[in-house]
Amino acid sequence: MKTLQATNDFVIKFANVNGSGSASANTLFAKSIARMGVPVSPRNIFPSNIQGLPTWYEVRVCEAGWNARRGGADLMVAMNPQTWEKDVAEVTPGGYLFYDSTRPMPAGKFRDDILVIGMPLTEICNATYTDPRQRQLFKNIIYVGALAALLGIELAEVEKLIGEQYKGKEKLLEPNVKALRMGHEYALAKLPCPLGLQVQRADKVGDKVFLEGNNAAALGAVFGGATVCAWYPITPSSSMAEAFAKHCRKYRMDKETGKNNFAIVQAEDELASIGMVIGAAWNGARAFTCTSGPGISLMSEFIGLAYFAEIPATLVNVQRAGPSTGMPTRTQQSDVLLCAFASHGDTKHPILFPQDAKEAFEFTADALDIADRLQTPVFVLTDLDIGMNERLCDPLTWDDARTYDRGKVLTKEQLDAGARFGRYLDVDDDGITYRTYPGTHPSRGSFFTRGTSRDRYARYTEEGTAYVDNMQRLLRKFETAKHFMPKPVVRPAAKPSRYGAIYYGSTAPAMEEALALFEADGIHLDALRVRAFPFQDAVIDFVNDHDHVFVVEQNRDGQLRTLLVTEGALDPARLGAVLHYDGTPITARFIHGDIAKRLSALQVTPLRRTVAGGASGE
Amino acid sequence: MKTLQATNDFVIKFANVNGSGSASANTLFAKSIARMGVPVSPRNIFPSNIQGLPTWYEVRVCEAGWNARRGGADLMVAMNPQTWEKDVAEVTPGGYLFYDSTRPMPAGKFRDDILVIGMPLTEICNATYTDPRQRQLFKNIIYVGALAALLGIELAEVEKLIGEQYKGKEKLLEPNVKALRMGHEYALAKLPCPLGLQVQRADKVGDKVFLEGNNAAALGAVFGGATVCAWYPITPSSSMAEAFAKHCRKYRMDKETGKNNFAIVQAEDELASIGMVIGAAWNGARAFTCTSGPGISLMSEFIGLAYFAEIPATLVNVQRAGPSTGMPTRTQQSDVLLCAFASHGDTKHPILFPQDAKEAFEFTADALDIADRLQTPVFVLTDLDIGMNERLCDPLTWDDARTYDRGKVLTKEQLDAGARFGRYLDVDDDGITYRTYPGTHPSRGSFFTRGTSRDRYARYTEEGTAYVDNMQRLLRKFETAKHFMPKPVVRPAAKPSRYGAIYYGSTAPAMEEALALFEADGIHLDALRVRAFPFQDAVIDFVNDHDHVFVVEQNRDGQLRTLLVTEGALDPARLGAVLHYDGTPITARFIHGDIAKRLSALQVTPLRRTVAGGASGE
Amino acid sequence: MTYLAKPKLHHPDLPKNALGLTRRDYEGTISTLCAGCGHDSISAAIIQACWELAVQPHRVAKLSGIGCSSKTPTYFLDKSHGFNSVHGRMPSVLTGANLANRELLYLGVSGDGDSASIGLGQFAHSMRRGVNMTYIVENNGVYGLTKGQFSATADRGSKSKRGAVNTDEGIDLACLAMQLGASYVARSFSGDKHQLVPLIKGALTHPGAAFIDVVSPCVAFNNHEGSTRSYDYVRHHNEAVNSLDVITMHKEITAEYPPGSLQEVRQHDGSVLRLRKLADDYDSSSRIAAMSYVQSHYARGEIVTGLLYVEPDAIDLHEHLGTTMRPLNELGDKELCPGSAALAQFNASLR
Amino acid sequence: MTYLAKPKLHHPDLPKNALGLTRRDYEGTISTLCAGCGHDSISAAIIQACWELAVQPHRVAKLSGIGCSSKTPTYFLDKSHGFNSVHGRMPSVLTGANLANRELLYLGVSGDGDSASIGLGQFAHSMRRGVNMTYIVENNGVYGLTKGQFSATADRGSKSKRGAVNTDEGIDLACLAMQLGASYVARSFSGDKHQLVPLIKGALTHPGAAFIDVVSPCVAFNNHEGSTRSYDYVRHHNEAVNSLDVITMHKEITAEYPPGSLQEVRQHDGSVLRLRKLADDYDSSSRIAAMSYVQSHYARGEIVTGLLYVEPDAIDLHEHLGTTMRPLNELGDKELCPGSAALAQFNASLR
Ligand SMILES: Cc1ncc(C[n+]2csc(CCOP(=O)(O)OP(=O)(O)O)c2C)c(N)n1
Ligand SMILES: Cc1ncc(C[n+]2csc(CCOP(=O)(O)OP(=O)(O)O)c2C)c(N)n1
Ligand code: SF4
Ligand code: SF4
Ligand SMILES: [Mg+2]
Ligand SMILES: [Mg+2]
Repeated sequence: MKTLQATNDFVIKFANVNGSGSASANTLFAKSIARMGVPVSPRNIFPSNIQGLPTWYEVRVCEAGWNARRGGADLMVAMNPQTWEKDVAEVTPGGYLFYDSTRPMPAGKFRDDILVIGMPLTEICNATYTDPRQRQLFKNIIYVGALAALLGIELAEVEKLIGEQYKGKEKLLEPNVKALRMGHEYALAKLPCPLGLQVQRADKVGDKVFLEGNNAAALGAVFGGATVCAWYPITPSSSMAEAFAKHCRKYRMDKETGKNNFAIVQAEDELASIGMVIGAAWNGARAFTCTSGPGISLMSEFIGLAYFAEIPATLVNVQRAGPSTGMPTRTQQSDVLLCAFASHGDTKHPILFPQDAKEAFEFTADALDIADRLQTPVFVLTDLDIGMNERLCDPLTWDDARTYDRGKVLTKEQLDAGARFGRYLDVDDDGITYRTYPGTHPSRGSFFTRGTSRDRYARYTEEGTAYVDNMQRLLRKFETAKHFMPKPVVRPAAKPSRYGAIYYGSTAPAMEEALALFEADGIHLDALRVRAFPFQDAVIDFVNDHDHVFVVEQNRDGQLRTLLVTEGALDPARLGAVLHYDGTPITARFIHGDIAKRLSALQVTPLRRTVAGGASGE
Repeated sequence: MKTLQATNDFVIKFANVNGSGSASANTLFAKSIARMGVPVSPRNIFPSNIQGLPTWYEVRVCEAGWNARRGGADLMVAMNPQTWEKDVAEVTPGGYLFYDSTRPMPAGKFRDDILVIGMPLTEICNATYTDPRQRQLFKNIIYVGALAALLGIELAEVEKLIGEQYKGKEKLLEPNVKALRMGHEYALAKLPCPLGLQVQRADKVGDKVFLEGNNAAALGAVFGGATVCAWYPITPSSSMAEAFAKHCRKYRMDKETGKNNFAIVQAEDELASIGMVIGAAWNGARAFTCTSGPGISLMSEFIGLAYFAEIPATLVNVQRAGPSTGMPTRTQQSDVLLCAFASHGDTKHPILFPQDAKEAFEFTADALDIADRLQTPVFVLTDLDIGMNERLCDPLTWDDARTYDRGKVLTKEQLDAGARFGRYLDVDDDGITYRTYPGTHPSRGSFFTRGTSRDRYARYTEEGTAYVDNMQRLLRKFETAKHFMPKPVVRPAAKPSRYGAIYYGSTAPAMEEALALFEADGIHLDALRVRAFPFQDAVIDFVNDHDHVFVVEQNRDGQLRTLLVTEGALDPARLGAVLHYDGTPITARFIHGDIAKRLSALQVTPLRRTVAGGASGE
Repeated sequence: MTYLAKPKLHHPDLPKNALGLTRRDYEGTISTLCAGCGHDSISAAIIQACWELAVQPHRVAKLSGIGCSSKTPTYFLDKSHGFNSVHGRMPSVLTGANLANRELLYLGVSGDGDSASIGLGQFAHSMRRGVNMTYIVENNGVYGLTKGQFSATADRGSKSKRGAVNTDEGIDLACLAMQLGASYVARSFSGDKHQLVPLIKGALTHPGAAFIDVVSPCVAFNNHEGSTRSYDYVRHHNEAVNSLDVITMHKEITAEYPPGSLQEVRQHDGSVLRLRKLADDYDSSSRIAAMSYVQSHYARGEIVTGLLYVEPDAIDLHEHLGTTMRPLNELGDKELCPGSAALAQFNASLR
Repeated sequence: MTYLAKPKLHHPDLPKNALGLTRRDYEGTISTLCAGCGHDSISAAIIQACWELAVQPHRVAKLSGIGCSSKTPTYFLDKSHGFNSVHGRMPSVLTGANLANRELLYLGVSGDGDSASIGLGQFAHSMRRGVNMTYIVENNGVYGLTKGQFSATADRGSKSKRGAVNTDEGIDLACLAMQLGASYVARSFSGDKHQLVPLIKGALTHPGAAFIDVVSPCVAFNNHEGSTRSYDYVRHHNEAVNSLDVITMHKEITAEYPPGSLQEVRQHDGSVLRLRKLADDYDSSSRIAAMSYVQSHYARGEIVTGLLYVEPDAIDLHEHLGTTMRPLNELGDKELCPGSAALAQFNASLR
């Protein structure tokens, strides 16, 4: 049997049971590789349950730095008998299987084409520890030690990480190090070290940081000046609110008084969360909520109110697989249409699409500015893949010269100076009108906010002309929005191409990798990453400049493609839908395979560029 | 001054104050014209308020039978000093103004180019009645009498109608007739009878009935076999639920026991309404709710559950002007996108678009069949214009041979006979799977319903392949849906044309009239009325068969056009948006004017049929 | 006639309050409700209470849901910012507003449909959180604006105008508020201005969640025989347990009263609630006793009114949260943004 | 180990109930909850109660919301149809199901987050309507499934696992149910099967809205010191006011008991609730007294358990609505469609 041989380029998958304490050991494993200067991208695959069900941790080691999920497993650490068959089957031919050999496994349970490495983990633990919880926890550390030996991970880096983790809790430090070494020594002594898969020190990590999107977005909300957060727990967004609380306690406590320069309310549901955000924003505080699909559905009525009454609100939607409760612990990009058009009547909402934790930080801060500027609800659309996985990304940066854009707000001084005030009066012709905060002035600037139609001075009216005037202004405002949204990022191919690809959000890492694959194939494909809705002209021009453009996304119905077609007035026949929606993160392999197939079909069948109409097969 | 001269073709508008009892007098007026064999179409324009604000009643008398709003007023019955200026201004030059001359009006308050007819209504009433409520009520009847004299309406018809109205309440009959005659006699004696506007007996009404859409839809629900109705009051849908209750009391009481073969619950809100509908339908009863835009927004999460768990539900959305509370007593077609895609994740929902009360009856009954057949939420989209106005339409019909299509439901007998049962197992390849009602069989056919993903046997799973399998089947089911939905209605122009128009719902009467105008102009325009979403091939073919197709609708954003483009894979450049959305019903004048203008532009600028891409101006 | 503009000039003799303002300065636009609607009397009482307390009009934020009752904030305090939100969800909007600026007075106005039907959840949760507000429900037992359907406060057995009998248990919002932790709970009647005005004043000065259930007949749809919310019915079944006098800290408290009949409750802000007992056995300081009393009298067909319960040492949401005393909406970049140095440290912790 | 399939063969000696079924016939698939979770004990009690009552498994419809607790219907009665709906909205789905077929038994299972936080409105309104159901809340004071945040039933002052203190007033769902009109209200503890099983049986036989609040510790997130929902805390603060024995109409009632200590309540369906008093001063026939008792004991830190209130002559929603005795889902075209002749008359009335 020929075993896989690879250095700094392979995938290890840990199959565990949730609630068994494997998560921190696995993270330790991944981080130690990064400490050796070799990029890794780990991913949690966990059930919607607290204890006792299968959970996986996938670590892609990749010196080239691709952060996307690769697919497959070159080394399976099979710690969960529940999923044994499936896990064994998943190993790449020539790959490796590491398992707990305490209980002998019948031969039929293995495969001939992989190298099986048994280590009697339970036996070792039982011999060393008496406490059942210790037995369980240290088993994980022991296998990390063993894997370090097998894969050539420097033990010193692992120990340093343990040291950092247990700083101040030295009582815990020592037994962990001991367990680690025990595993390491055992492996060196009894297991086929080194494996064909090896980690070798490199310098490809640089000053990158290891960061979860939810944590980053939460910090973005702090830097962006959010003072009010109202939320309701829902996977995969809860950790954003929890991180916001943590950051606030650190950064937002008034030093003198010990009082909080923030208010966080865990509301009774999503209707209340968004209601509180709207109330706070109406009253001049920066406010946000974070949720996932079901929450947005419940918020729909309120979102329409904020649209029509023109109240800023920032909503971070960490998407999961829908519809309904769907697969709450799987990733998807399937709330794009909902967020763009949420609520009854004619409505449209700006959306930002961060590609990773770094942009989650930046765009959340930006969204607070944009919402104030546009006086409308603004969505930040991330997903479970971005939100709940640690990923290496460039360090976060902040320009200290930046000040908050609070938008058009009249102050007491301006009112005193006689500023003409009509709450819905478009004095600048950008569709955005001035507002005042409640309590500003004893006699000027008060107005009544409502979800019903009204005239430019906020007076209730059922007049058709006033209604239309207002609705058209809202369209004008949506046009203005484009100037405030992050611009698309274009990645031209090496040579001019008739083909293009559009992608967004968490698809970016896989897409970038796929582009490299195409380049290696000598296939030229221009690419554009959409970072916001409404789309700037550059997005529409990109489509118009190509014969055929693939829109790559992680949902069934091609939702961004729908938005492009209708909002950009584009012919759908020229937009191919590349769709991945089984709840796992999209891979470069998938994108490359799918587009390559379609490209060859396109080159056989001439493009329908000159043929109007006719349903496209996509 | 040349006054307007017209027989059986003019518009009268009554300006009243709500809560003043004018509604029944005005209806009496309109009906009496219909009784003379002359088609009328009345429309209520009322405020979101109970008493004291302006309300209008517009009666279009039109022997040609056009049911659409015409616009303008040839005779204004100006009973509301609040809106005097506006009302007077609205009269067609050469038209007539009828008003209460008890209190003298300054000359500046009139116009020179209209004929002013003053009648001291208050004075007459005060002289005749002492009770203030009587004074108010009979004033309305008196002006009906006077108008009958002025317009040539046969008094006998009015009296007959009053007789029918007060059948069994003879005490009320007599004074009403007396008031009517008083007005009639006064007018004959003192007013310029006959006016240039005249009603002349004709035979254009035939066996038509005078019917409100909400009433009709409610009866459709009865005929369609709905046994459970859960609703929450909201204008303009409440009268549907109330009519359903009335019809049920009449048609659904068990004769022997006096017990109800129905259950109606006024829920605490729309979330509860749709929840009850879903619960009832899951348990095998036909169930529906009726609501308006804000209700659908609130129901969004539950709609996704019904989509994904595949539970039949019928939702009648009587649309009003959005967004948010918008103009709750004005009409619009602005919930099309919301209903098509309601909820997070990838979802699509079938919609029926009745054009009038008759179809509201038919489609509501059909929707109950379709929902059972497809096991999914089905929308019936009407609007305030259809729902809350009496309109002449063909008598309702019902085929007694029709039986309810309860869809794929396994009975105890089938289960006993060994029918293979997988709740989500597509045995017929139409995307629709078999279900069982709870309680059917002691040991076979039970299953667990959930909004999470599951396998074909309804077992919970987080497996990507099972998820995708299921989502693709749902697409297949959506394809199957087309066969069960009402087909589009094509109205070819007299001669073959390169131009077409698509319309739906309450736009139909205006569109039909506009088509006649085009025909009169010698302009040929093929037309197609969409009656359902998903669109059948005939709809897409229609677009493909024309160079340019106008999509006429009553919303700002061209929502049906968006659906056509994305679901039909059509080039938006070839679809022109004709949009009317000020809350008033669209008119033939508007459609004719707008399309004529665009047609001439199109004929100057050659069509972009062969030019791919480029944003269209629409 | 609602379309006539109000005369602009103030009568020079109109009495002025401590701020030098007349009642007119606390009014809004003319009501578009039905003539005789109870809600209009409540608006008048709110105007009177704010004027008497010499509240600065622009320092009030008035919020409501949807319904005839929820329209009323347009009809008072036109110098205040107002927010007519969505049906049943005013409490969350008010809570959010309150979080943003703890210095304003928050007045929530709602209907029984708005608060007890669709809005029951938000009503309840705003009470449990102790949001510092005055929350008034204008309770007519029906949905006025949608034409007279029963709301969730309609009494079981009461008759609709069309003769239908309500079979669902009616919700007593005042009892619910007590149970859920509101720290000031009162009930009154729109037809009894003498009782209502001080109750509103007490609520406005109360430093926590203050709730007033005001029975407010709907003349259009619920003022007939068989209704338990008609003027007649309420007049005949009203049992006032106490009468209230609110003394703000500005006024000196001088007079002495015989003990027993009179009880003085001092609130956070220094204001004093002076309660004169009308029912001997009523104790407004015990939540449990108050609930029992109200419910057992209800079982006898009596509507207990007055200040039902007050907890003078109420702690409000901001205290629970430990929020800074400065309004959050006044904090700027400087207070809020940790800056690039902090960010560099954060980055460092992630390597 | 949850992945092991249950053994399929029944032990031949397992006791059988009146239908000849063993307990196994009332089980579901194996639980995926945490080992030691209170919810699993409640599932076991449901199985036991249904078996003892000899309920036909397929004539039960089991419905839930979302949460660990709401997952449990998969773990019992696998011959019943189940419906795991959306978070907080089970009551409306159950109500609708009940409307469609009044002949099944409806069992709603929910969590405290599901019923008291997001679902408070639906909880309340289903009680007021008197939906004939058994509604069980598996009350652990936290959101288990989303990892331990406080729910709305968490007591004020109780501590989270991470040390945060709950500042909102906790909702007592049992008191709320009494106030809102539920006709059978009980509280129990997942750790007390002897008390819980008969309470579930009583609820299942009760012809109206029956509610049971079952304190059910979450071992993962709310079983620490400072929690008021831990096994230890509940064991030490549990005050049972009575013990219940449910006698179905099938059984003859023979034994005689001394009066006073024992109270017999006969329900619609002929079943008898035999209550033995444990607290002398407790009266489960008075809603108001029961609420007072429960609340004042709560104020002393005691959790009152037992059958708190029962109204044996309860009227359910179908009686209120006058629905036919036949399940609505069995009516066919013949009963439902008025037909063309009626339509012709209808047309005629519109000309
Ligand atoms: C989501 C939603 N559902 C329904 C309505 C329709 N609606 C408007 S007001 C109202 C009831 C108002 O009743 P209440 O709060 O008692 O106020 P009242 O008019 O009696 O003062 C309803 C159901 C709405 N505006 N929004
Ligand atoms: C609309 C919506 N919001 C949030 C969630 C996330 N969620 C799932 S279960 C749950 C709380 C469950 O708590 P509880 O009802 O007490 O059940 P437990 O897990 O404690 O038994 C939440 C918030 C959801 N599923 N749906
Ligand atoms: S309908 Fe009733 S509640 Fe509404 S304004 Fe009229 S009287 Fe008041
Ligand atoms: S998390 Fe808590 S409630 Fe959920 S299963 Fe575990 S112990 Fe039970
Ligand atoms: Mg009301
Ligand atoms: Mg819980």
